[in-house]
Formats: sequence, structure tokens, C-alpha cells
Amino acid sequence: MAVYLPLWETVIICFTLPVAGFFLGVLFQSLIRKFTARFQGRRGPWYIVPKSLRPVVGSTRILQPFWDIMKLMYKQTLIPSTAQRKIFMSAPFVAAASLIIAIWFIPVIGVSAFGPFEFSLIVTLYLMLIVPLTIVASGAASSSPWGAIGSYREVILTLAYELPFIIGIFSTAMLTGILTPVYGGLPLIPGSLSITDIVNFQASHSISFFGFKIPAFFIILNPFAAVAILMSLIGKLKIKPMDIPDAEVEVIAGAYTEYTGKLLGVYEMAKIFLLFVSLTLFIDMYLGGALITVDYLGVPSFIWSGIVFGVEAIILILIISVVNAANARFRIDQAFTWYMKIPLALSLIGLVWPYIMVSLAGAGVNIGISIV
Amino acid sequence: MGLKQKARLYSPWVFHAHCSGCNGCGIEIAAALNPRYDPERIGVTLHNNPRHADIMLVEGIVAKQHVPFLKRTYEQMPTPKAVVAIGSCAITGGVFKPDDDKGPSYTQGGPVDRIIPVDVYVPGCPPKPEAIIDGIIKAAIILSKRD
Amino acid sequence: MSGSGTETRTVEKFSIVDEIKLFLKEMLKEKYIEEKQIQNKKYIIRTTPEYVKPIADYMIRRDGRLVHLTVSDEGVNGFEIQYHYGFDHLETNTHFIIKVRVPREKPEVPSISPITWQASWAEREMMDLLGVNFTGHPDPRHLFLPYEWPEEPESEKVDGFSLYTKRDKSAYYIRKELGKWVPLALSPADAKLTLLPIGPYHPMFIESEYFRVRVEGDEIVDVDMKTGFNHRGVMKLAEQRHYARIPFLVERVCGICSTTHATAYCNTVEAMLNIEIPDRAKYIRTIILELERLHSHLIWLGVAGDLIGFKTLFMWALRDREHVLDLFEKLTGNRVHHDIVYLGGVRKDISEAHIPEIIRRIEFIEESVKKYIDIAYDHPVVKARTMDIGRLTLSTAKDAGAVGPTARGSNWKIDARSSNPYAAYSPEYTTWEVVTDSGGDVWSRLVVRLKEALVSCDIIRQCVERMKSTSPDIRVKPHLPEDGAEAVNKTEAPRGELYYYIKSNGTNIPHTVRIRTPSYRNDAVLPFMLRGQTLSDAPIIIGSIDPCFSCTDRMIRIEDVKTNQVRFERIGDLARKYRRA
Amino acid sequence: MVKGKIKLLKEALRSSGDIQTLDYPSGDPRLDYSQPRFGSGAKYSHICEGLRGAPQYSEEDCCGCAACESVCTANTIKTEDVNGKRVFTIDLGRCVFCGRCEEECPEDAIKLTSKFELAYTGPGSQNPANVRFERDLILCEKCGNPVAPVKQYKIYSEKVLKNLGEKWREQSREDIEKAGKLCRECRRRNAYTLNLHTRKYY
Repeated sequence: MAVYLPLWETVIICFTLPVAGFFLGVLFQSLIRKFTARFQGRRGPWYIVPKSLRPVVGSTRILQPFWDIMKLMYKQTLIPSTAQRKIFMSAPFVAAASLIIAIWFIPVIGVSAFGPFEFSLIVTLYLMLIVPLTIVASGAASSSPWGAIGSYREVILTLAYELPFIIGIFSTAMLTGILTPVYGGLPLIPGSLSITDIVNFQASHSISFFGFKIPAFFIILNPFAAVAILMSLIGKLKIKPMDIPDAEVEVIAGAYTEYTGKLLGVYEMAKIFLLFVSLTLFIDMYLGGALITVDYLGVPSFIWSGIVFGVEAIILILIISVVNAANARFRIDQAFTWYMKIPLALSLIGLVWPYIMVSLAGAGVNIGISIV
Repeated sequence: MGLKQKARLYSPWVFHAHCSGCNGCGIEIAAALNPRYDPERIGVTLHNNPRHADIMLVEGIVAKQHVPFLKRTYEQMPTPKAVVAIGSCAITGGVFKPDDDKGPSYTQGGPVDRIIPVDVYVPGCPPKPEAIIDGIIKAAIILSKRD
Repeated sequence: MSGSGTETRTVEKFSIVDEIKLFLKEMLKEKYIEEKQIQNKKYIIRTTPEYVKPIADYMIRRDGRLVHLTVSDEGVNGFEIQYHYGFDHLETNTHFIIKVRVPREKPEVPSISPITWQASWAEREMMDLLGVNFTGHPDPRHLFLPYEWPEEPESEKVDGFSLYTKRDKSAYYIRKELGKWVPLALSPADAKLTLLPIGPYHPMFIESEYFRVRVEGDEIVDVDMKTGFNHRGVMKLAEQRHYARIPFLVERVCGICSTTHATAYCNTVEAMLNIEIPDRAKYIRTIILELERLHSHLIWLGVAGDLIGFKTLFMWALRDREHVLDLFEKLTGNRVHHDIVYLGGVRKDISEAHIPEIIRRIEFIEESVKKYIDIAYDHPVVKARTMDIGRLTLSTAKDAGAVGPTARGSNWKIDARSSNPYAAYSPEYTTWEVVTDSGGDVWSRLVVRLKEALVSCDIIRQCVERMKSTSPDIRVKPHLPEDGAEAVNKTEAPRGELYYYIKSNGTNIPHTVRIRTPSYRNDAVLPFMLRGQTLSDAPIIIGSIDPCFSCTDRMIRIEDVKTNQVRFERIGDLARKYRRA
Repeated sequence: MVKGKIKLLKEALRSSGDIQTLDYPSGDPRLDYSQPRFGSGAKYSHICEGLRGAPQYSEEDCCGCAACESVCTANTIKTEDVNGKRVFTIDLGRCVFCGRCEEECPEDAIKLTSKFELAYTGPGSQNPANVRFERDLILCEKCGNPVAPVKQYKIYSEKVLKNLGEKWREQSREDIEKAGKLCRECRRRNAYTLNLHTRKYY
């Protein structure tokens, strides 16, 4: 049964988590820019500005995306006279709001407002899907040909990555159901669709891998689904081979072409929330949610959890940055084909993988892995 | 310095408008983005959409056919905005200005400041990337002081 | 007809020059008015307008290239229309200029565009500029002047653009494939196809140009180019300044191939004066030219990378290109406009002290180009985005008159450096091979450019080595050319063959300067590559010819553009129109 | 397939360790340029010797001959003879930094320096670094037209005299003084009064 926090704590978390998420997202975005810049042989946002320049350009640029957003917030907002005003203006707010709500449902180091809600996974997926929908809507509403092309590409890309993404997520969610009654006469019951349950499952179990005891991260138990999800996230976050909808040289800025000032700022904010939500979701689903329940060395467990969360996020960002730096952009049809080939295949393997594993174990074959 | 000024100074997005130049300044602007100079250190990024930009870099003599486009591109930029004229051609017409000095040549619609207000002038044929970055920083300082 | 120069030279005793002259004499009979040898194997033949078409027919059948087509106003003598035919891809240096005169009052000449596509743009340009009437031109729209000029009534516009000029209201034709002119699919009834305006500002190109692309879904049905945004009146200015000031002016035609322009100009004037520049100057010119090719190809690689979204490649290519620019700054004093090539030689010597540095940096660049070749060969996304895209077959390339790496990517061995040796490119100075590739797609052009960069490194190394044993003279003093002296010269810019024609009138100011840049040719070839491709591939296809619109546009002369009255439709307005439709 | 990928990643790793970004606009612009290093932390000077930057004019050295004007590519340097003065105006906004003036100047009064940070803010396109200076002119005794700048006359008459033999020097000095006060037209008319007129010896 879902166990919720007291009301006032929920309210506090509802306010603090999005703010923390925003700044963490800014940091992640800045890190992506920095890492990508380093791979390209340049310095990227200046983290320590030389002393002589500080009066002009400030002392650090760790929060560069934050400054970008602040600048946009102080800029004039132009709305094309031909645009469909209501949709055009509301779309970025819908995107940002849906992601803020998504943050309430996703536990960050075990803390969440409505995480224990039984279907929080479904709610999160739905809320994440709203973002591409708003982009499509705003591209169509902006009455720019480039916006229209951007929307069209966004639709196709969303269709392409959403399938492996959802299959992958649910195959992982089933793991909790399949693996809970370990071994023997396994009923095919569905697992929990609550992200908190998934996190808790990973935190409370561990795997004995040829005698070694390691945490029961789902990335180990179902690596195929994890890779498929990561590939889908690259499309969701518009990382390099998949940044087709807003490819600058092809379609100016796609759906964002006609956006200026505050509305663009809100979209940029939404992008940052999306980055945070995606990374947190991945960590929750596959890396144990960075949840540590033991106070090692006398240090409180939540500090350990924070450290683990940071390390895991940085590793993910590093992977994303390498992919971003080492790739050219696909054409939209090539991207669709690619998603239908590799990530979909991986996610389908991920779907049957737990069954194979469990049946092998049930048949008495020693695969070296057992859940403790 | 308030948050507003700080934000504007810290994140100047530039837009490159090629107005009938010889391309020399254009490739130097491209070179100013390369790892040797990397203006992203100080928040300068090139955006290819005037609607997203704060600073417009204009090069070239602005041929007559180009004048309405330049004007419109400038109008498309949301305020506050700044313009940097890059290279001798953008400032006066440079080598393409005819000898007799009775005004611009039959094809020249500019110099740029005749069409749109210019804030910073960067002479050079073409200016070095450092000079361009220098101009952008000067323009960003002007920008941050705008309302 | 084989494309190899050496082969024909050894097999045929009866040279092409004699053959063509004999044929023309037979055909023209008493209309073979004047024959003048301007340089070795370069002839001017004067005739009358009615023979223009048969001559063109013969020349094209003889596998000649229509290098350029231009007109000059000769005052009371009327307009002089010149057809420049090149045969240098068959035999070194061979070149014919056919001149015809038409009266100013009724300038009429039969169009040769139905015979060869290569004439189409040039004829349209002349119609724009001087109002020469080319009878029977299939596509007589404005090329450089705005389509709406002079102003059209609102009712006759399609999507806010008038598609027909006053000049010819009947349907015009475009050339879809080799030897076939078909009516343009673009009638007012077909206006339901989406029209996408690309440019004049578009991230696709550094420069401004205006493309109008008709798309059906994602597929490009037709492309139309509107040039004229970069017109600076260079040729006009050149006809007002004295010889010694022009090298610096023509360098500023293009920022990427600046020395090539100056070299072409200086070569032409030197050919007019019949002076030979010192060997050391030749080597220095070659070093600067090849460094320029190197930096041009590297920036192309970067931009091409950017066009397919490979930002990292862009950064790396530009980073390594900085080494070339450092060398430029050291050797000449400026990174882009080197201002080193001058009449009679060069302005600045390359000292011994610079040589180790040149060699070291060249080695570094060679290494990194090799690295990029390896990376590109094995990169699945790069391959997916470049292979089988924007195909240009050899026959189309020949028919449409592609030059430079675009032609060489279609396996056409045409290179002005070998077919028309200048500076230190002839075999007695340096030895090198022309690079070709047979694919004809974007990938082939990429491969050709990268391999050419390696060849450039090799040439520079040879020059640096052989320069040591030359005498220290770097310049001879030029004198004034005599009245009526003419000369043509071709140089190989990084984008392809650059062509100069200069005529003197005995004063210190040239009478005529004509420039035909490589992009002028390659841009005209673009529609052949773009048709039937998807819109996402348009940037890389356009990028693959390494377009240099500032080169192309210096051609026009807008005599009276009432720009403020010309109306261009906004993107937003266009979109509104679609929504209503 | 894999080889290129490995190369790509290797190059990415190498690049991330080999950052060549300059600390511009801070840092020392004049770092050692002689040894380009490709290792980590290498910095390049962004001024090379021989860079053609902002021209520097020495009013003292300038003799006012206007040779620079006649060779100037972009008409940067212009002269005008008004009220007995030759006014030089140098509009840096037009300069293309070709260095022809430096080459042609007989007195080395123009030098291209390596200064390149020339950006200035308005108002107006007038570059604050624009130069305007005057040279005194000798006016013709007869008609009042300008003859030549005083300094140019002085320098070149001395140079001419120095190169002449002993025999002719004194006579020439007189001639030069006489002719130097006349403009070209008047000089032609008065040619026969000179000591060294060739016709006198026929």
C-alpha cells in the first residue's frame, strides 16, 4: 500500500523539489555543455574566470543556462500576428508545468511528494509525453513554415522513440513483480507501477553475482531495456544524432523559430526540467534511485545518497556528452528506421529477458545470479 | 549590478547577418567560434535566428537588394538589441566605395549605420577574431545598460 | 572523348587548335573576319551573329567547354558578345574566343542555351544587364534583377511572387535532364505545392542567397535561385582604377579564395605584357595558393560537418585550420586577405627562418587530415548523410559545366592547374596528380577535397624545398600594356576554375575586366543535384559544391533597382496564404 | 567500422586534454610564438610579427608628398589643398590594411603596427582614431597656386643638390630656389630664365 508523507511535508516538497530540480538541471545542462566543449577541444563555459576579466564577465559561468534563461526573461516577447495566440502562448507553460508535476511523482534520492502513488510511473510517462505534444502544437500554431516542419519532425521522432521507451520502462517495471517471489512456479503477475516501489525494491534487495554481493540495480538485471531507454532518452533530450526537430542549419530552430523572450525562456526552462526528470527517472529505474539507507561512517544516509546521485548523474551526463560530441545528425527517416531497428529490438529483448532469466533459474540452471 | 544587467551581460547571443560582404569577415566570425577563441567561455553563442539573438553582427557593404532584408531582420530582433558593424565595408564601404567620393556606389545601399543604428564598429579587413570578440564584449556592455 | 590531356597530345599530331581553325574557316568562309593569337594556343576569331549557333554546336560536339559568355559595351561599335570556349581539358592551354558585334539599337543574337546549359545563366545575366535579346532562350527570367522588377500587378502573382517577367509571359522551360528542356512544373495551378523560401539569411550558408524550393511532402520538386544579394560592382570598379590598385580590389571579391583572384588578375596582366616573373615569386605564389586551398578545404570540411550536424568535426577542422592562418599571418601579415601577390611577382619574401615552421605545421595538418579521412570513412552517420545524396553524373556535369571538386567528384579530370599551368604548377617545377573520384555524390566531393588537401601539403613541401636554390629576386617591374592588348587566364581556385579576361586600351586603367568565378558555374548546376532529394539533405547538397555566393554575385550590374519599391513577401505572410488555401 | 570509431574517441580524448583556447581578452597577448606546442596547456600568441594592424602616422616625418594617397587601395588617405595648407584626412573606417602606403612612403612616416583591437563605440561612424593634419604649402609667387609642401621642397632640393657634382651645385641652387617658388605652369613659362636650361648650351 502506498504510504504518503504528512500533508505539510508534501507541501514543502512540492515547492522545494522543482526549485532544486531546476538548479540541478541547470548544472547538468552546463556540464553537458562543458563536457561537449572539452571533447571539441575548447574550454566551454568558463568555470573560473581570470581575475582581470571578472569585473566585466563575472567570476564563474557554472550556471550559464540560468543566465541565459534570466536574460530571456528580461527580453521583449514578440508574438507573430499570424500565430494562433492562445496555443502559441500557453504551450511553453503547459510544457514546464507538466514537467514540474512530473517532478512531484519521481523520487529524488527517495524523496518525493506523490511517489508512493500506485501508478506514478504511468503518470510520469504521460506527463513527459506532453512536452513533445506542446512542441508540436506550438510549431503548428506559430504559422511559420519552419515551425511546421519542426512539428512534423517532432511528431515522427516522438513516434519513433516513444515505442522502445514505453516497452523498456514497462518491462523493467514488471521486474519487481516477477522477481519478488523468487524462483519456482512463477506467476506472471505484473510488478508495481509506483516508482517508489521500484526504487525500494532495488534498495532492499541485492544480487549475489558468483558470490559477490552487489545492489540489485535493474541495469544489471535487465541491461537491454536500460540501453534502449538510454537511446530513447537521447531522442527525448534531442542529443546529437537525434536533434532533428530543431536542427539549426536545416529548419532554423524548428518549432521554437517564432518564440522570443519570456516564452522562449519558459521553453528553455522546460528543457532543463526535462533533462532533470529524464536523468532522475533513469537513475530511479535502473540505478537504484541513488537510495542508500545505511549511515556509513557515521555520515547520514541522505548525504551518501546525494553523493551517489551526483556520481550517477555525472556518469550519465558524460555518456550523453560523448554521444553528443561524436555524432552527426540523422535524417528524420534514418532516425525512424534506426529507432525501429536497434532500440526497439533491445527493448523487446528486455521484455523477454526477465522471463528467460527466471525460467532458467526455475529450470535449475546456474546463471550465477540470484536475488537476495 | 542588478540581475537584469548581469543576465544580459553574461549571455549575449549573436546573430550573423551577411550583407554582401566578401565572406572574409564571415569566416573570421566562424573562426571566432573555433576552439582557439571559444567565446562560449563568456556565454557568447551563435544563434541562427534573429528572434533569439541579442547582438547582430553585420558584415559587408549592404547591396541595395539587401537593404529591406537587413531592416526586417533588425526589426525581428526583440529589444534590447545591439548591432556590431564588422569590417571596413560595413563601416564605410571600404574598398568598394568608389573613388569620386560623391556618395556610395550604384550598388551600395549602406554603410550599415545608414540603415540601422550601429553600436559598435570593428574596423579591419577583416578584423581578427579577437577584435570581433572584443567588439561583442563592448556591445554586451552597451546592451546591459539598455532598458 | 577521353579527358586525359597527355594522351591526346601524344597521339594527335594534328592539334585541336588547327583542327578547329580549319573547320571554322571552312564553315564561315568570308565571315571569318579576323583571327588574332593572344597567347600561345589562345585565339580570338571574329564573325557575325548568325554563325553563333552552328559554332556552338560544333564546339560542344568537339567536347569543348563554354568557359564564359560575356558582353562588353564598345560604344559606337555596338555590343561585343564574346563566347569563350575552352579545350584545355583536352589539350593544355587551348582556348578560343568567338566575338560577334551587334548594334546597340537592336541587340539581337540567337540563344545557344538550347544547345548547352552552360550558356543559360550567362545569357540571362546579359539580358538583365545590357538588354541583349537572346532569341529562343528557353528560360528568360531575371537572374540578378528581382523577379518583380519592373513591378507586376497583384493579380498575376503567385504566392506573392510574380513568376513571369514582362519579358516573356509565355511558359518557360527548365532543363530537367541532359539534352531535354521540359516545361517547368510551376504553373499557377500547381501553386498548392509548398513553397519554402530559403534565405537570404539562413543558417545553411554563411552568405546570403535566396532559394525558392518547392516541396511535396519532404521531397524537393523544383528549385529556383535568386542571386544578386552580394553585388558589389567589382568589375565596374576595376574599370575605374589603375592596374596597380586592382589586385587588392579583386582579392576582396572573395574572402576565401582571395589570393587566387589576385593571382589570376596578375597572371592575366603579365600575359598581356608578356613578362615572365622570377622563379622565386612563382614558388611563393604557389605556396600561398596551396595554403589557401588547404584552409579553404578545411573550412569546407568544418562547414560540411556542421551542415550534417557534426559540430565536433566543425570545431576540429577550424582548430587545425588556425595553423594555416597563423602561417598566413606570419608570411603575409593578414589572416584572410593576404595582399601578397602583386603585378610582376610578390610583395614579400618568405625567409629561410620561416621554412621549418611551414614544414612543421604542414606535417601537423597532413596528419590531422588523414585522421579526418579515417574518421569519415568509418562514421555511419556521416556515411548515411553523404552517400548517394545529390548525385551528379559525369554526363550532366559535362553538360551543365561543373568545375573544380564538384566536377572532379563526378570523375571529370579537369583542373586548371594542370590544364593551364601557372605559377609553379607545371611539371618542371612541381609534380603532382589531379584527384578524382567516381561516385558523383556528396561523399565523392568530400573525398576529393580531403585528398586534395593532402596533395596541397605535398606541393607546398616541394615548393619550399626547391625555393632554396632560386635567385632572391621576387619582383619584376611591369610596364603599361599597349592599346587593344587582351589576355585570358584560368586559375584553379579551391572551388574550381576561376577565369579572367582583361582588355587594355593603352591607358593605366583597363578597358574591360571580366571575372567568371567557379561558383557561378557550380551554382547553376545545383538544381540538377537537388531535384528529387529530401529537404533535410538540401543543406549538405548545397554545401557540397562549396558555394561562394559573394563570388557569384559580383557579376551583375543593377542599373536601376528601385529597391524600396520592390516588394518581398515575409515568411509570416506566406504562411498565412497557405493557411487560407 | 570500429577503427574509425576508436580514432574518433581517441581524438576526442586527446582534444579534451589539449585545450588550445586562449584566455583572450585576459592573459598576455604576447606569448612565445616560436614553438607551437601541441601538448596540454599550450597557448598561442594571437599576434604574429608582421601583422598588418592599425597604421600609425608620424606627423613629424611626413613631408606631405601624398605618395600614399596615390597608391591607397581604398582611398583611406585623402589630401586637399586649401588656404595654403595641404590637409591630410585619414579615414580608418575605409582602410583595408594592405600596407601599400608603408611601402611607398619615402620618409617612413607611415607604419603598420600590430595593434588590432580597434573596436570603438559610436556615436557616429567617425573613428576616434581618424587622423587629420596639415602641411604648409609653398604658393606660387605669380599666380598663387600651390606648388609643393614646404618640407618636401626642402628635403628634395637638398637631396638633389647632394647628388649633383661640384660644378653645377651653385648654379642649381639658384635655379631650384627660383623654380621652387613657381607653380608648374609658371615654371614652364619662366624656364628660360634658369641657369641650367639645356637650350642655353645649344
